[in-house]
Amino acid sequence: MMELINVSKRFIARREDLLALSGINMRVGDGEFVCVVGPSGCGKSTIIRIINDIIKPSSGRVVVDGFTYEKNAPIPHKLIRRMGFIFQIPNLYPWLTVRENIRLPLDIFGLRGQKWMNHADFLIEKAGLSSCADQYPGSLSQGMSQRAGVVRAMVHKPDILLMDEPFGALDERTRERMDFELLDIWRENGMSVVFITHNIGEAVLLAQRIYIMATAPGRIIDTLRVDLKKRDMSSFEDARFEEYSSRINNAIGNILLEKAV
Amino acid sequence: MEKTADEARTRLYLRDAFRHIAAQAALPVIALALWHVSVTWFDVPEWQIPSPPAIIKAMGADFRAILPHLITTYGNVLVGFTMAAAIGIALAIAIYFNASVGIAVTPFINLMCIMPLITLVPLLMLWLGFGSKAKLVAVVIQSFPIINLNALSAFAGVNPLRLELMESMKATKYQKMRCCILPDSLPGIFTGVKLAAVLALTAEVTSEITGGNAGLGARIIQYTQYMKMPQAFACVFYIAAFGLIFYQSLSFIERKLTKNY
Amino acid sequence: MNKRDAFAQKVPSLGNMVDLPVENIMAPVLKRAWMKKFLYPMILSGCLVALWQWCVNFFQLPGTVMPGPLSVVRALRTNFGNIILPDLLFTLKIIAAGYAISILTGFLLAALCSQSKWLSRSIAPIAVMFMVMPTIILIPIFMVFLGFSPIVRVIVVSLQCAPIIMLNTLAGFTAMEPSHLEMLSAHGCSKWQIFTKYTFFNAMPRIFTGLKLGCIISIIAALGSDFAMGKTGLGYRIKISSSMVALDMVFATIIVAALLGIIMFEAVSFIEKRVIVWR
Amino acid sequence: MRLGPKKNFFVLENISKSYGENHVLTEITLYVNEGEFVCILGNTGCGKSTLLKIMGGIELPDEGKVIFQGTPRERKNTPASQSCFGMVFQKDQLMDWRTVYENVRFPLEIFGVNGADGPSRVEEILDVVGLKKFGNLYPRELSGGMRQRAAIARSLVHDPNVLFLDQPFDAVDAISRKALSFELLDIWRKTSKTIVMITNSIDEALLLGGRVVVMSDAPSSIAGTFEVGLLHKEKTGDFRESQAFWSLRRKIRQTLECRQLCEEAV
Repeated sequence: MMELINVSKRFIARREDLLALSGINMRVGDGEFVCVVGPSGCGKSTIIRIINDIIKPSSGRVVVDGFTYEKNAPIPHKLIRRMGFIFQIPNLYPWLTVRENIRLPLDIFGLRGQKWMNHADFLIEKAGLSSCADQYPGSLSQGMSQRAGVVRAMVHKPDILLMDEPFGALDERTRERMDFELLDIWRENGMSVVFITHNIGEAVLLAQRIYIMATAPGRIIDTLRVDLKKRDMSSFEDARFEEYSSRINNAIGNILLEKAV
Repeated sequence: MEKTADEARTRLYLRDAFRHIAAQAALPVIALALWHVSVTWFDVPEWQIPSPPAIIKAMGADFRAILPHLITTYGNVLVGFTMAAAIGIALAIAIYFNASVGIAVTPFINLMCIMPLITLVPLLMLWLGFGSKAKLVAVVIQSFPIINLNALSAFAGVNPLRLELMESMKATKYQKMRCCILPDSLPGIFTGVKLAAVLALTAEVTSEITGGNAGLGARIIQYTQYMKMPQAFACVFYIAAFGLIFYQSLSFIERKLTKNY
Repeated sequence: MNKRDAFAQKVPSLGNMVDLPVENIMAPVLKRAWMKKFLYPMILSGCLVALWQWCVNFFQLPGTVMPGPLSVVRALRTNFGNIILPDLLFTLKIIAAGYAISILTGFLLAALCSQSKWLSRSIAPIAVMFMVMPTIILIPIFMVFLGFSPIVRVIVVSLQCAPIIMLNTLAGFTAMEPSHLEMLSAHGCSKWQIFTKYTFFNAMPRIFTGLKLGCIISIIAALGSDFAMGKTGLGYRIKISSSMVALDMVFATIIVAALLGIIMFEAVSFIEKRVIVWR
Repeated sequence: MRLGPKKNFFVLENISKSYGENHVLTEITLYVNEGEFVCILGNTGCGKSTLLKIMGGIELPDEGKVIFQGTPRERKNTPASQSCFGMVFQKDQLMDWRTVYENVRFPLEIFGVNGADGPSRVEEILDVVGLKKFGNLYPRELSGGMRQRAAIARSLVHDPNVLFLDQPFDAVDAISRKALSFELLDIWRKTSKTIVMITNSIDEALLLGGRVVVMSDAPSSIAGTFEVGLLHKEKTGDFRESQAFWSLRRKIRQTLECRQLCEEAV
């Protein structure tokens, strides 16, 4: 159970004070798939970095299963081990082979047992990366390296998965395939996922709850509960899918219009 | 069919390799031939400009006389260079771990890079005598600032995304250095190392010419005083050959270490 | 496809034979806040000089072993006009001539080599050899038939400094992004238009790296060649005063040479900041 | 509209291209009429970018001809031959050392169309793409969407007859991608240029394209051509409800994945 309690973040960019986030209140239950959707520049990437304590909030605090961390209280180490972070660019180290890249979190968290190595190999096998496990990431396609990035974030068995527009750079077809694979992984492991995206269709397909954000200052303007029956190829043509997408579009649209007028 | 394709490819590769070597060898061969022809044609006396065969004969005949000086020069440069590399990189790592060291040391090292430290050679000779101690100090002083500065700029110029991955796992400073910063900054470090190699050889030869009688530089001065030009040219050739081999081996090591970046 | 692949693409390139000791010689470390850059070093060097003066007084070191900063300043003031200044001007003339020649030959050769792969493949190894070999060792050989004339030193400085500038400029000219080239050929640009409108600006950072390196190396070569020969020049002044064990003169001249190096380098960096506005 | 759109304004006659052993394009023939908006769809790695480079004159086909207004294109492209084409690439290819204004003015310098109306032409185009206020910024100070707008402005400033776009909105986030595609639609409607666009998203192709050409995987040839009969009214409104849209989308999806599912199974 994770909660952000009126978190706000102030950046000093080019000598003027930029309020990136103001008064964010978010709640992610155990095993819940939550999406955050918003135009670029609404601070959605900052939220996920505050949860993972990469960026310190200017005010407000984050509570995860009773542990709180905020501006000057760092995140307890136990909590870090329970989080996996996936970037938009796969971010594999070119000097390590794919297998070593995937085992990197084990090395950092000091999980050295053979049990963990087998677990890593099992995940590599399941993700279909075993054919290129001993190659260097330079020769991988974008889809494969993003897949390796996902596996790397899950190798230390986290129960919170933080994903910052992971499939943003892929073309439509690979993105759909990766979305469905992510859904299968999420159903099997039952972890809670915070998924950041700017693609509204992808958010509606994946999420149980969607937070819609607006820019300047970054704030949550609406929350949407999505309950599609079956989340697969056919759900694209489900009438409710249309209704959710247009509702998000309108919410974001008239904010932009407001600003334009 | 398969065999001929391979054959064609290897033949193509060989032809290309041959062309490559021919192009590289073209100018030196022409220069030597021109030199030889002009020397014999204008029958320039031996003591003014020796012809290439005369130099090669001198290299062979006087090898035993030149050998000790060869060893002192090569030895000084290699020992001085490795000490400088060790100091430079260790200092850079120390600055990474403790920024206040950086504040104290970096401005001076930046100045030491710019200032011609070759001017200290006579002073060092005065204090440390004409032996190889002064030469070693001159070589170290001349090359360690460049290595340190380039190592520092490589550490500062690490790809921020790769660092953010380490941040997301709350890696300790040591882990960040070992897993991400050091490998990523290898190309930068080698840039400084190769430049320092050039400067180390220059410092060594200059200090040999300035004082003392050990080392190839001093031998060149003596040979020219006694008008034994073939031996002088032989020493020049030994120094040039050492410089080239030293530089190319450093580049080779760099290519090996960073082949899959 | 990162820059390295673009480097090895069909564009005439040096291949990986010549890996250039180049890149950002002046690190972002220098770009710290003004405080760190000027105030702290001032204070620290102030303390060092004070410490130096205290040691000289405390241990009563004789002038022949370690002169105090005050005696160095005194020597500097008294001898600057008549002795150090002519040497400084002489060495400055040599460095300027050598640097100018090497810039000209460097750019010329680089422009030539960037046109044809074969030319660059044959000239580049020669340039690397001259870069790596300290050309000071050629001085005794040139002196045999050129005597003590300053031409020898100018040749030595330009031979040492030209390869570095040429190789860096050439790397700048050949490190073109293939995607940018596609955009240019979509407009049907001629070779000359590509050079003036794209290659020249794209290579600017690498050219200035080469110029900065060349500046450092030309000063080292000039002062080194003073040690080897000649009757005038800062290097010769240092050598003579140290052989006469007049250490305050030695320190004075070393400080002048150091200032010369710093001023030249900062001048080139200043020009770079004015030219490369878009960084 | 000028005197009736000319048929076969831009023609590709059985173009084929291969790099060493791997054949990329095999016998592609494509007719584009004047003022038409053609979208080329294909999976990644099917050689559609190569096809566009051949149309734009950047690369030469191994066989086949590119015919523009009846005259085949010669081998060497010169400013004169290229001045009637505009191109937008996947990455925006802006020159970092030039301000946005100078970047957009670049084609005028090459095609020699400066003179008096040059600056006003650049101002007008910047206004059309909404970068009026950002004229003297450097590209590194712009967001992804704005850089792509500048690239589009640069490709339109010399008023080309045919505009080629190679997945122009891939690097932009989805929301401003929709805004940019609507803007492109406006520009197309106002200036009635011929536009050939490559994309890998079916929705974008249906939104923008009057005709959608689907390419099969490498070695690729044309797998199918679909006339998008949706009226403009439906296109600007929320066009996803109309039944024609969904059936067309399913058909295109099939040809893309070239699994010939029988009609009822879907």
